[in-house]
Amino acid sequence: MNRETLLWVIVLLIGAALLAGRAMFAENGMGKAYITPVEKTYVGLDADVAEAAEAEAETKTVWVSIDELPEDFDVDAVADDDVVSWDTYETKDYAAYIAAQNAGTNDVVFSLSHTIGIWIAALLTLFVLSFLIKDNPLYKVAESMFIGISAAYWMVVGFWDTIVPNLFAKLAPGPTTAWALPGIRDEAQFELIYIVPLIFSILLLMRLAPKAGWLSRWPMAFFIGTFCGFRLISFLHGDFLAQIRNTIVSLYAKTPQFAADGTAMLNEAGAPIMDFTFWGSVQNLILVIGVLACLVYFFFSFEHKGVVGGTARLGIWFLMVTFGAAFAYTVMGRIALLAIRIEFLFDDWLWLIDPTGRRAVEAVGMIVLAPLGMA
Amino acid sequence: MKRTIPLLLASIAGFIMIVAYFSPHTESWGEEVAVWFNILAAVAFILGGGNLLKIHLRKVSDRNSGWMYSVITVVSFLVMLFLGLWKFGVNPNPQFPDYGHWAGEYNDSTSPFYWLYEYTFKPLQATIFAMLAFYVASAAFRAFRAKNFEALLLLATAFVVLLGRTAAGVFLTDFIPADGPFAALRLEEMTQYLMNIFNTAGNRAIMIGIALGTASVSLKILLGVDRSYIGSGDD
Amino acid sequence: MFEYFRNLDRRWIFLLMLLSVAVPIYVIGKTKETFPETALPLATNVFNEIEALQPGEKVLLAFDYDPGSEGELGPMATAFTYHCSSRGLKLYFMALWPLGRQMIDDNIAKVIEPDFPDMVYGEDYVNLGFKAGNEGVIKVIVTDIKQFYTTDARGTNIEQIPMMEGIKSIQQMDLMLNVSAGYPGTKEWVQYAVTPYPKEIKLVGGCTGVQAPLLYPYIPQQLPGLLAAIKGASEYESLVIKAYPPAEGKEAKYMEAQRRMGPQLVAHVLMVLLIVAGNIIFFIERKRGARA
Amino acid sequence: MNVLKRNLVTVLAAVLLSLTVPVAAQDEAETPGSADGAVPSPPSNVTAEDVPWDKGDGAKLTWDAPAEAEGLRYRIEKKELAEDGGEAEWKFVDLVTDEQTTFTAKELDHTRQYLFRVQSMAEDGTLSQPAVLPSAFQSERQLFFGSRLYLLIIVLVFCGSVVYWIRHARSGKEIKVRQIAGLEAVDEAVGRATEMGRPCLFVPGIQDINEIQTIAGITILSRVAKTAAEYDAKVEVPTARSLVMTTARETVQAAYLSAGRPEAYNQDLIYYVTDEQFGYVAYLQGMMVREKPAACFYMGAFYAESLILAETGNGIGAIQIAGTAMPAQLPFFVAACDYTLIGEEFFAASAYLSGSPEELGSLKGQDVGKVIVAIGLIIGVLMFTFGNIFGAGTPIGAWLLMAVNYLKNVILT
Repeated sequence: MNRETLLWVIVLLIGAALLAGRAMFAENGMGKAYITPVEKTYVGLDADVAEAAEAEAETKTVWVSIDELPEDFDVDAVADDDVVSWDTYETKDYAAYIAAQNAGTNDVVFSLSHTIGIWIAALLTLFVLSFLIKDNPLYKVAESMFIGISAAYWMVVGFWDTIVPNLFAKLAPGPTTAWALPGIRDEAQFELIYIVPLIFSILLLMRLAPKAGWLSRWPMAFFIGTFCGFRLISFLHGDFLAQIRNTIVSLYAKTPQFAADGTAMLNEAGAPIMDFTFWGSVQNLILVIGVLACLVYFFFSFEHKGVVGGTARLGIWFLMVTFGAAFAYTVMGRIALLAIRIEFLFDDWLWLIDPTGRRAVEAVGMIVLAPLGMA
Repeated sequence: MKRTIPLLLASIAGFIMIVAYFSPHTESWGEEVAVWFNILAAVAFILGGGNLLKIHLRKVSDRNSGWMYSVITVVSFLVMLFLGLWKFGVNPNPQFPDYGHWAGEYNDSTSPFYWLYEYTFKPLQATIFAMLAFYVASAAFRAFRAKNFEALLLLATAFVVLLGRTAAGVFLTDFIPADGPFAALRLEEMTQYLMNIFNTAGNRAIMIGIALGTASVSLKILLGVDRSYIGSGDD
Repeated sequence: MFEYFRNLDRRWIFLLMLLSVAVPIYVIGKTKETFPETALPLATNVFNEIEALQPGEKVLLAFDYDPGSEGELGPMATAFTYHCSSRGLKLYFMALWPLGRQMIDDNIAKVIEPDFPDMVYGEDYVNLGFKAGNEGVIKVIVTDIKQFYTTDARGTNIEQIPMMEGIKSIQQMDLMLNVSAGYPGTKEWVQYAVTPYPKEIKLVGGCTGVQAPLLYPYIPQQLPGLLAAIKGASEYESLVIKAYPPAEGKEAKYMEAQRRMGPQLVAHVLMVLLIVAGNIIFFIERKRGARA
Repeated sequence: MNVLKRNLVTVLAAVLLSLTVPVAAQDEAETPGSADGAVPSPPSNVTAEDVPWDKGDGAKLTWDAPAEAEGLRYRIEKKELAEDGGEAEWKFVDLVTDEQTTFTAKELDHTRQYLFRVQSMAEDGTLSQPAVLPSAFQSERQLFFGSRLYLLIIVLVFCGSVVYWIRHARSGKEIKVRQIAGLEAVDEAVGRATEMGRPCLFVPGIQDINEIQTIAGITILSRVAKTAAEYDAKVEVPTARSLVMTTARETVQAAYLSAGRPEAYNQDLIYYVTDEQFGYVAYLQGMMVREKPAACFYMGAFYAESLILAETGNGIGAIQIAGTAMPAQLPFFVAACDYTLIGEEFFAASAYLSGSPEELGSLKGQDVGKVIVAIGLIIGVLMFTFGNIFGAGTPIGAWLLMAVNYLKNVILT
């Protein structure tokens, strides 16, 4: 074990000891989660009983939450098939837990799974931040896990949000709605055209076949072609024309005149009185010169020499000002992101601070540990 | 054959899209094809995911350095995939409880899939994003140096805008009357002018250039001038 | 010494950044003390517009944002609600964003229900809820509110709500407050409500940092006051808290923006100092290079 | 608490309301005149005609103003006729405030029939009796978008000039283009990586292949890979999309083939990581610190991750060349990379790198596009300026302002 590794191990051990100390000896502890378990029960009723307003006469099962039925409703009288229950929960704050305890109720209970969750989230946050010091095994753990989980997450999203509703439900509406999408069972219809993406998908998967891999180029070529055509036209229509249109401004700028009370001054015809504004004109002039100079910079046909070179140089200056301003403008938002992470660590996990009073039952924490626990 | 058909397919499809844009009857074809593309992209997960598994499993079987991390990736990938695709532990849809868990939401808040999302995916995502705060700081220290006139402009504008967005900057130029002729020199006003005039001008030119560049690249592909995306001729 | 700074390990910069964010969060969270805030004219104008109203006058609060921008806009929405309630105004809430309705309910639950228990729903405040249609809704309700709002968010017929009696259009409101995260938002309110009815409708608002530059052109004629991002909210908050100190133990929830300004300010100053330091190093280096 | 009772009340209230509201609305509209003011006279002679060359969603309404029209506004409502001929309710469309007596209604369905009616509105909001369109109106969908005629011309001019210059180049005439700083560095960077025995990293952005920036990035990859094949350097391409991986493999394989070294191609160097933006970045920054690539190329569509990549690359001392058309990310690349291809330069890069006359010809075509912009811009600005100087009161000023209006709102929309 070399010196550096030793140092790391010591730092980690100290950190863990401090955490354990805080978790055990601080009055309220830290990083605990509380929930209120909720049982949901739904009862299947014939439509005409449940909703008088429903015009359809045929008996259709409508599921109603037991909370919405009258108190004297006899659940036992309903066939077992028509009563479905499951458990869910609401998250609660520590203050609510203490309040419930003081009131002698069991409404709010400690949740092990959510507590573990907060701890894991906090540790992963620290693992990632540790990369800023040096690449290390903890970061590698977080990174490997992130890759696996996120790749699977987006596949699951792609399956349930794209393939099922946009492919399965179009080509096999019956089975799909009977299986996973009852919400659209009345309107789902077979759409033959979706055979095209199906065929393309099969061609794409031909990559996996050793001899027919070249077939996968067909769908790729089709989509690259369509998007090229589509983007060609939409960029020329959208960005290109819009930017030119917005830059056609008057170098002799006028603004409406306002009276002392802030209302617009009108002439006899009822139109607002416009007057020349020097600064407005200068602004417009700079804007137009800037756009033209930057365009010259982008010119490919001429070397940047002579007049062209001078103008192109002006263009670069404009671009540099643009970039400097945009960089600084974005900084504030980036800092907020870090602040939110640190608030999570201090507030949700370490219970060091309690700005919003979520644990507003007098607490004496071990304040000194804070910076060290972060290491 | 292996190159000609794809090239033709791309050209024909592309030019049809251009023509379609000009008729009210066919205008929406672009959106339709976008739906198809999303399907293809979702199906392509099989290729990407398969490749991911292959690479990491090979690292494990070869006992490459760091193979333990590949085990973590593979396990977390497979667990998350199974939980999500199976809708494991998902509560039924309140409107259709008789359909069982299959009609529920895959990210239902009681499911383990949600738990993993909430307590691993989200904090990791947010923390990587938050690392930007550190990198803007180191970039500010390192890159904003007045090496030449261009760099000076970059630096000076960044400086003015940064100051103009804090109370300190406002305080620095507070002596300039807000309604006097030199009001524009107040830092918060300067920030506004920099953003409204220079930033707008620069961005407009960039956008015009981008539109022309996009159109030109697209056209080259449709004309078959640029065919590097299609791969080699004779495999 | 110079050599050390010239080749400064960037991890020191990382540490400075961490401290400049973490320390303010910790200190502010612990002491509940925030940085002193001086309100700039735009925020003061917002405050004064509300102050100018007499108790019992009507104010429309349009909350056009969603949880995505809660961090930036939530504090100002809370401060608006608190200020108007403290002032004894009649509050009409509405939203053009689908999730805005939720934001309204959150603010009612956070401010009015615990701290103003005397206010009665339907008499002192009402949640008209969300209506789809973006600027189309604005165009209509400036002349005829009942065409869109036949019930409030709770499903009560609008005819049965005492404070809606005699309200034909939003021109009858004495002031409009808008919290805006994008489209539709303050810009649309200015274009479709204030511009056609400059005398009847008075609008002030708050918006995200990204949006603020787009709204400056409307100041001050069509938009006398504007709270830009968390900075504006923090200035306004300080004014409100000073004029209407909350009850003992309840200050914390009305100082959210001021708390969030702490790390922002320190980190910003750090960035400025870093740029300065980088250039000092660069100039010394160049001088030495020239000499050698 | 008796929840059912409360719900029933709500349901009943809603049902009752749905019955009463349209009636009430109609009542209100047809019994004009509130207590506060004289009732204005209604407009007359309402007509509707189809808007030509549109997608069938517009109707142009005209009406005659009443005798005393001063200060009047007009409130327009529409009613969609049900397929079975039943009556629907009147819906508010818009309020015409500028004393015009025409209005173009939009967002109609060309398969349905509509009625329109117009009411005068006094300054205090008092409404007149409505004037109703005598017969139902149905809009027509035409074959061509008239409003896109100028767009068609612009597209033809642009594409024509690109095609012209490509043909010009094919005929063997020399094409001259200026140098772009970042591009000479590409060979140099690959060369340096070879010398140091370290890999090159190529990041094609985080968007899928339906984004032109990704395609442009892939074409640059093809040149980088060819250079690398010649130098015998290793190029590693992690991707955030499965389809980008597929396409990049085809491209790189072809590049190795054309460099004459097909056997050196290793498809495992082009691999998929994850679709998640920050998962991909987490992988990249870790990988960069561990493998220390000597040259990093960021070519494609980037978002917030741009600075994470560029700062990490800087930390390991790599040569970094970035190219993107994301205006918001350009500042970060410019600040932290050695060379940045800004917007259009990025799209032009593959033409430069290939050096083929055809591709260089297309750049000339792009320049023609910029000349058109500059001319249009200067003419427009001058007309607008002089129009304002002369003022709308003079005939020439009015004509200039009208021309600017036409240029902005008809040609350039």
